[in-house]
Amino acid sequence: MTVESTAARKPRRSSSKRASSAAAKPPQSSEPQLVQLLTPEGERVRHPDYDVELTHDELRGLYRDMVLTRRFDAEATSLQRQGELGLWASLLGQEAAQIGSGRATREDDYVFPTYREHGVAWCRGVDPANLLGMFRGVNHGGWDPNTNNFHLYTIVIGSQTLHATGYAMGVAKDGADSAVVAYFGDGASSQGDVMEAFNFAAVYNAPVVFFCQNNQWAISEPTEKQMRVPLYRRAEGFGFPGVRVDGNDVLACLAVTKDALERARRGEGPTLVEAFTYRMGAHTTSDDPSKYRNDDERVAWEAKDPILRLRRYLEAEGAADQAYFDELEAESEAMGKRVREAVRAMPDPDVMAIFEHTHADGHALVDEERAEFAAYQASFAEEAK
Amino acid sequence: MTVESTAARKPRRSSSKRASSAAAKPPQSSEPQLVQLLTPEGERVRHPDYDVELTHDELRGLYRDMVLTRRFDAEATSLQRQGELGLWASLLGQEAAQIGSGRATREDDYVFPTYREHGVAWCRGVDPANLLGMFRGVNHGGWDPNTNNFHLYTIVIGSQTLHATGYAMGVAKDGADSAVVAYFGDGASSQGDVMEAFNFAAVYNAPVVFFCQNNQWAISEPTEKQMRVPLYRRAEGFGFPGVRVDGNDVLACLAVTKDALERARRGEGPTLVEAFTYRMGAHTTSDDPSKYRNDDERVAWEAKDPILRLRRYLEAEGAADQAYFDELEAESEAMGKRVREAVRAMPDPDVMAIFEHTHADGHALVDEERAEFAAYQASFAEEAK
Amino acid sequence: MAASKMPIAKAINESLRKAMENDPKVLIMGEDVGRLGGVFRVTDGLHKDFGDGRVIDTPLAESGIVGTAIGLALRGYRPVVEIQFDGFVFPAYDQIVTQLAKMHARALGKIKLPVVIRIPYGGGIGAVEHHSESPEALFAHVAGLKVVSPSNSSDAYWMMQQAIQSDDPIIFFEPKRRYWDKSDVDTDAIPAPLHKARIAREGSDLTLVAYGPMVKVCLEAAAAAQEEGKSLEVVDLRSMSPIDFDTIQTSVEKTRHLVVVHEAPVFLGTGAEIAARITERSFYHLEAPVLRVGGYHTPYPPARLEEEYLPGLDRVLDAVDRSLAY
Amino acid sequence: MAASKMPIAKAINESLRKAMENDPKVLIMGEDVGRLGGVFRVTDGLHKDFGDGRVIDTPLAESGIVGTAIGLALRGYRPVVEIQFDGFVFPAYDQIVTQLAKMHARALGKIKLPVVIRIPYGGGIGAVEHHSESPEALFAHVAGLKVVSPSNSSDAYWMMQQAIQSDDPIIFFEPKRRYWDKSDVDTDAIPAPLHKARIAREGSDLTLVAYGPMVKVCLEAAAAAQEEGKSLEVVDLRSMSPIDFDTIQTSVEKTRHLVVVHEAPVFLGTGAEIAARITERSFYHLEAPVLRVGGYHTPYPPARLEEEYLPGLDRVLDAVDRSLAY
Ligand SMILES: Cc1ncc(C[n+]2csc(CCOP(=O)(O)OP(=O)(O)O)c2C)c(N)n1
Ligand SMILES: Cc1ncc(C[n+]2csc(CCOP(=O)(O)OP(=O)(O)O)c2C)c(N)n1
Ligand SMILES: [Mg+2]
Ligand SMILES: [Mg+2]
Repeated sequence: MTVESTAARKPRRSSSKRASSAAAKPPQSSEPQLVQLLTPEGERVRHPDYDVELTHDELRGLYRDMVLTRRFDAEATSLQRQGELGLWASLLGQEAAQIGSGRATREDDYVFPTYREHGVAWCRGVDPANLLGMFRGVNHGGWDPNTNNFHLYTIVIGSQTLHATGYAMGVAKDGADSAVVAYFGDGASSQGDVMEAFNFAAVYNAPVVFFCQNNQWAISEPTEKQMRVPLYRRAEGFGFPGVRVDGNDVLACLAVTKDALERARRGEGPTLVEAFTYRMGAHTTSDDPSKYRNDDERVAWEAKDPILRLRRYLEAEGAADQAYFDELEAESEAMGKRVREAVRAMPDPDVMAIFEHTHADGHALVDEERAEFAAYQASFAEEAK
Repeated sequence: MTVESTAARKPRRSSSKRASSAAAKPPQSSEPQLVQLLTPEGERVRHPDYDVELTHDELRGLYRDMVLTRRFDAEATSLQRQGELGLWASLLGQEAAQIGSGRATREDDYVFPTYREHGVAWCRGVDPANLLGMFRGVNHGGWDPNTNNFHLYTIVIGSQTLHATGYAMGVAKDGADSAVVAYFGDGASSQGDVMEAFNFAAVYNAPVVFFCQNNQWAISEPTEKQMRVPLYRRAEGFGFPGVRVDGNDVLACLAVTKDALERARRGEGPTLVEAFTYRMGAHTTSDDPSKYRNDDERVAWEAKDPILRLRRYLEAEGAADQAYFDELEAESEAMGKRVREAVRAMPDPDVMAIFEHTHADGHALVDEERAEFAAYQASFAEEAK
Repeated sequence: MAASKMPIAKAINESLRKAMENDPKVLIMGEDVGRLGGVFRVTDGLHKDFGDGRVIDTPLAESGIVGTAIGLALRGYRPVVEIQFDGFVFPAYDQIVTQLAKMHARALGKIKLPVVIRIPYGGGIGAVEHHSESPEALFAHVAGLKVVSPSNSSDAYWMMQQAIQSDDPIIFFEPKRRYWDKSDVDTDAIPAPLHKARIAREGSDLTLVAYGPMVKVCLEAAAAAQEEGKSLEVVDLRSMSPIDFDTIQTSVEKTRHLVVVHEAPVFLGTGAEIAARITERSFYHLEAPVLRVGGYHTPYPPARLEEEYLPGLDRVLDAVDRSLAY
Repeated sequence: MAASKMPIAKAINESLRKAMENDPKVLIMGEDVGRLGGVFRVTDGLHKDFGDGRVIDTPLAESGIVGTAIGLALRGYRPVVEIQFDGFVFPAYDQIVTQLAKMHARALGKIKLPVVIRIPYGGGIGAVEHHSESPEALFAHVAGLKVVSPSNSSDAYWMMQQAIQSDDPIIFFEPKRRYWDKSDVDTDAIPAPLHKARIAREGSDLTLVAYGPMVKVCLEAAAAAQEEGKSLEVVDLRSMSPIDFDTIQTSVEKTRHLVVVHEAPVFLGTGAEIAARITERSFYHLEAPVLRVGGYHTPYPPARLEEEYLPGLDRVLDAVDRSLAY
């Protein structure tokens, strides 16, 4: 049956009456097949369309990325508990989705994250300590987006997908063969901006990969409150492909994202990748998931842990020995320590920073207020004398 | 091939390079099959999934609706030329889409139009002269939406699809078996609001029919600037069916909309109907299509005229004779005259109307300004004495 | 129950519960308002008692939330919409200013839009970007809307009752950093009209006008000034649209000095309108120009700077001194 | 070419053309800006000469237009976005206030957002709803934005040049009912700074401040007042953020009377800020409170009522009389 002929085909009628069917069907009822290259047990499986050939070195590299990212994330969570950060949004459980997709990008690609892409930031070479500034409250994003082609975190959900699309339109205009990745969550997928981005990307055939980490939750809302059918299917209605990948399988995430990026580079336009994963922790350190979700679910997902499965594979392959793991453990600890120290040493901004960088070309009112504020501050210094 | 398995299937690669494929493919390149029950030649054809059985009386009724609507529309256009209206948005060419879908609704259904649904308004029983108030500039919509379950015209494109969805959510909550129709255009389909409406309707399984009149143009923009693939396909990615119907075939529009409304009533949720039609005239009386479109296109569509084809069928069926057509002609003229007179007699609103109905419960500032304004107006009256 | 002490968040929660009990048409909609009870727990327990049909966790799309709330209102419901934080109301801004605000007038009064939009607003909670803004002027400037904000638990309770009962759309700004401040609520009281300002403290030397989170700061400033022998009157505005200018005018014509305080940027903030209008009304009474204390014309700064950014006791007293020095 | 007389719409068109010729990074984006040349023909001919790649007809989604323009700016382009009418900017409001206005600060200055958003605004053209609004205060209140509006062809030409050259986002309000008014443009002139007000007419008895479409009304009012022996100074504000208060202050300290005129509703309109700030700056100079003439706190009325709704000569002169009567 071709897609065209479905147009003229009557929607199938269900025999149910409204009373019984008024509630949305749970979208995950008939679980679509995920692209998977590594089973939860660490077994390497083949897929007809996607594959990656990696050396042991490269496999260990992915493993190291995930381990260090998780360690960094844990450190940040504990820094928040110690009062060093105001908030932290943990990526626990999403390491494979982030490292797989992040490592698929090339240096000249450009990445637009949400607020949880610490693993992607790591892949792009952003100093982890730099990510903590906004969570500590010393800035709204401490890095130069152009240094690593990694945009600032965007908190208003979905907005960045349009920026990514526009950026990709610019890439295409420039005739460059780089591509753009826009990250967003299952919850964000409901925003009009995200769908407008899908449409702009399709119409302009922009070289952008929409990478959704479907971690099953948007704070307290499970995906069935967000959408009626699996998200990857949405792409097709805009005229580009959607793929669902096992988001806890770093190899599959790498393969699928690489493929999508190559499509983009070849001028074949956008792809939607839905990485099916799970938010193992709370939404942020301010959140308490016990209010709304059953811990059984989380426990079940523990068996699918992204790091564990790659470790099993590395061990089975003989690609890493205990010495390697011990060394990595030590590197992790050192990294944690370095981050901890960096955060503790992070100075509060000078109060005059309130008035800095509001405009590139200045603004008379800001200048006036800056001067008033400085005089006001000085008056206290005077009094204190 | 099931939908599920496509998830894991690699997008097909085209061999083209970016240079050649950077421009979006014209969406209409592989024209999907339309639901059609009456050919442009007036031949009645069968469709496996959709049908309507109509008496001669009913067929004549549809014909009459279309003829009177067109007559009314022509009258309004000429009233605009005469300066009686500030603007007019003609529906010329879209009579079948509007009458077919409008006549599919039941009295207890609720309709949310854009600004061009004069034919639907007619079906809902709204006095045509009433529609002209806003185009004359005496009000922003002169009718009570609840009298005919026909909402006010909405000018900001797409907004009303959310109102329709919310209304439909309310219908479902009430346990009523009525349904809602939301009209919008091909251009409006790009608005985030419309896509949020699709998603809300899917998630809440709301009894709403999204009826898009794809008249191929959004002012000067053809559909290929708006979307990459035919619009009806967008629905499926949200989890509900989309159907493309011949928008110049009143029988098909009636059958498809009826079917979608029945689905909604049965609690099976939303449907997207894309009525493939053509805007025969200018966008509005302010517009000049010669700036951007080739007249050949319009001429080609003349052969598909919705009224002409039903007339041919009526004649072939012997369902209407010359006397009938003559009588209808006279009725049309009388209607035109009545509308003309009604508009010319339409008084300008009292200036104090500026301050009326801003709030249901009043607002102190408006009260104050009303009083000041009245005093100011009175001062002129004083002076004039 | 009658009088009892409770935090503002709880007072709103009780008020929502009461409204839902009284009228089956009242619905709660928003992100995480269900099982979680909202990120500030303002809707805590309502989902449990009223169920999915009345306490609706929506998809994450603010325009969709407000747009469908409008549709529900057209169908006869009375939706109370929660926007999770001030900075997230803007995706819904079009539906609010273009549809919600204007539809009653568009229909020549033939339809009513009893929609309440609850927005926790303002800073002082050490949050990340977009969680500390005060956008009330962006709504107050728009005809067709009414904009209110309580500063204490009793007003939180009663103003919410009144907002839900009103047939007009109302933007209800909740002072998030005061959510846990406790004060008395008398559920048997007869409340003042929704749009009437309240004299929160009487005084004779200068009038301070504030609303929401700044009322507390102004009351503290008045207490501090008292010790220096200055008697400040504090007006709790309660409504930013319409503004009860009569109450301010009466106070100012007594004190002859006016300082307006809000967290929002001063430039085109509600203080601008109060200054302009009171100056016009009481031109010959004022001994000093109306002074304004508020946010600066900069994006809300990172948390470690917000104490300096937000109007505090010192800045209010500084303005008081400057005013009295005229 | 040097000096020649042309309508405002043409001056903007010429200015866009020049900017596109000078800098290949300048792009035009919007609805119907291509072949049609925009519904007001402001981009007429540009598509023909610069092609699809630089004059981009977009899908009908304002948030998408501004959001992708931001992305293009991040890539080094300088998009000039057209919003078709004032009332249609709100779907893009979130992208404008939350992203465009704040991203430079968020990045501690490390990225620039040279995006111009053109908005034909104001009433007086007999249009249907949403086509006659004046939402400038809703942008001017927002930190991170700059807001300007020309009143004549020369300013239209030069201010557009400056706006496109600026590395900051600029909201460029075009007085649509004056699009066809002709005046001189000297393309060799050295323009005044973008945010500087202009004395459009000198006078000594009272200062009128206006911008965009109301400058003409104020000049006519000044001419009429002249006949009654009153000398009015007219200040063309040109920029609503930042506002050149120095120029207003200088004028007011000479005339001691100020009336601010705009089409937007008075309540929280830019006139409120001007009144508040000038009263503070020039408290002892003012012989009357600053008066404001503007729209009412109602949705913009249907076309047949707009003449009464909009500030016209009579209402301006009435305010002048009231001010001078103090
Ligand atoms: C426009 C907007 N509305 C609300 C919020 C508050 N909020 C922050 S994160 C979040 C949930 C997002 O869920 P999802 O997109 O699935 O991403 P995840 O947090 O699961 O990674 C919400 C509602 C926001 N940031 N922006
Ligand atoms: C949000 C918004 N942006 C722009 C406009 C201006 N506008 C009015 S109609 C129109 C074209 C709409 O095209 P379409 O949806 O295809 O409907 P049609 O006019 O063809 O019936 C545009 C751009 C508007 N009304 N609302
Ligand atoms: Mg999520
Ligand atoms: Mg169209």
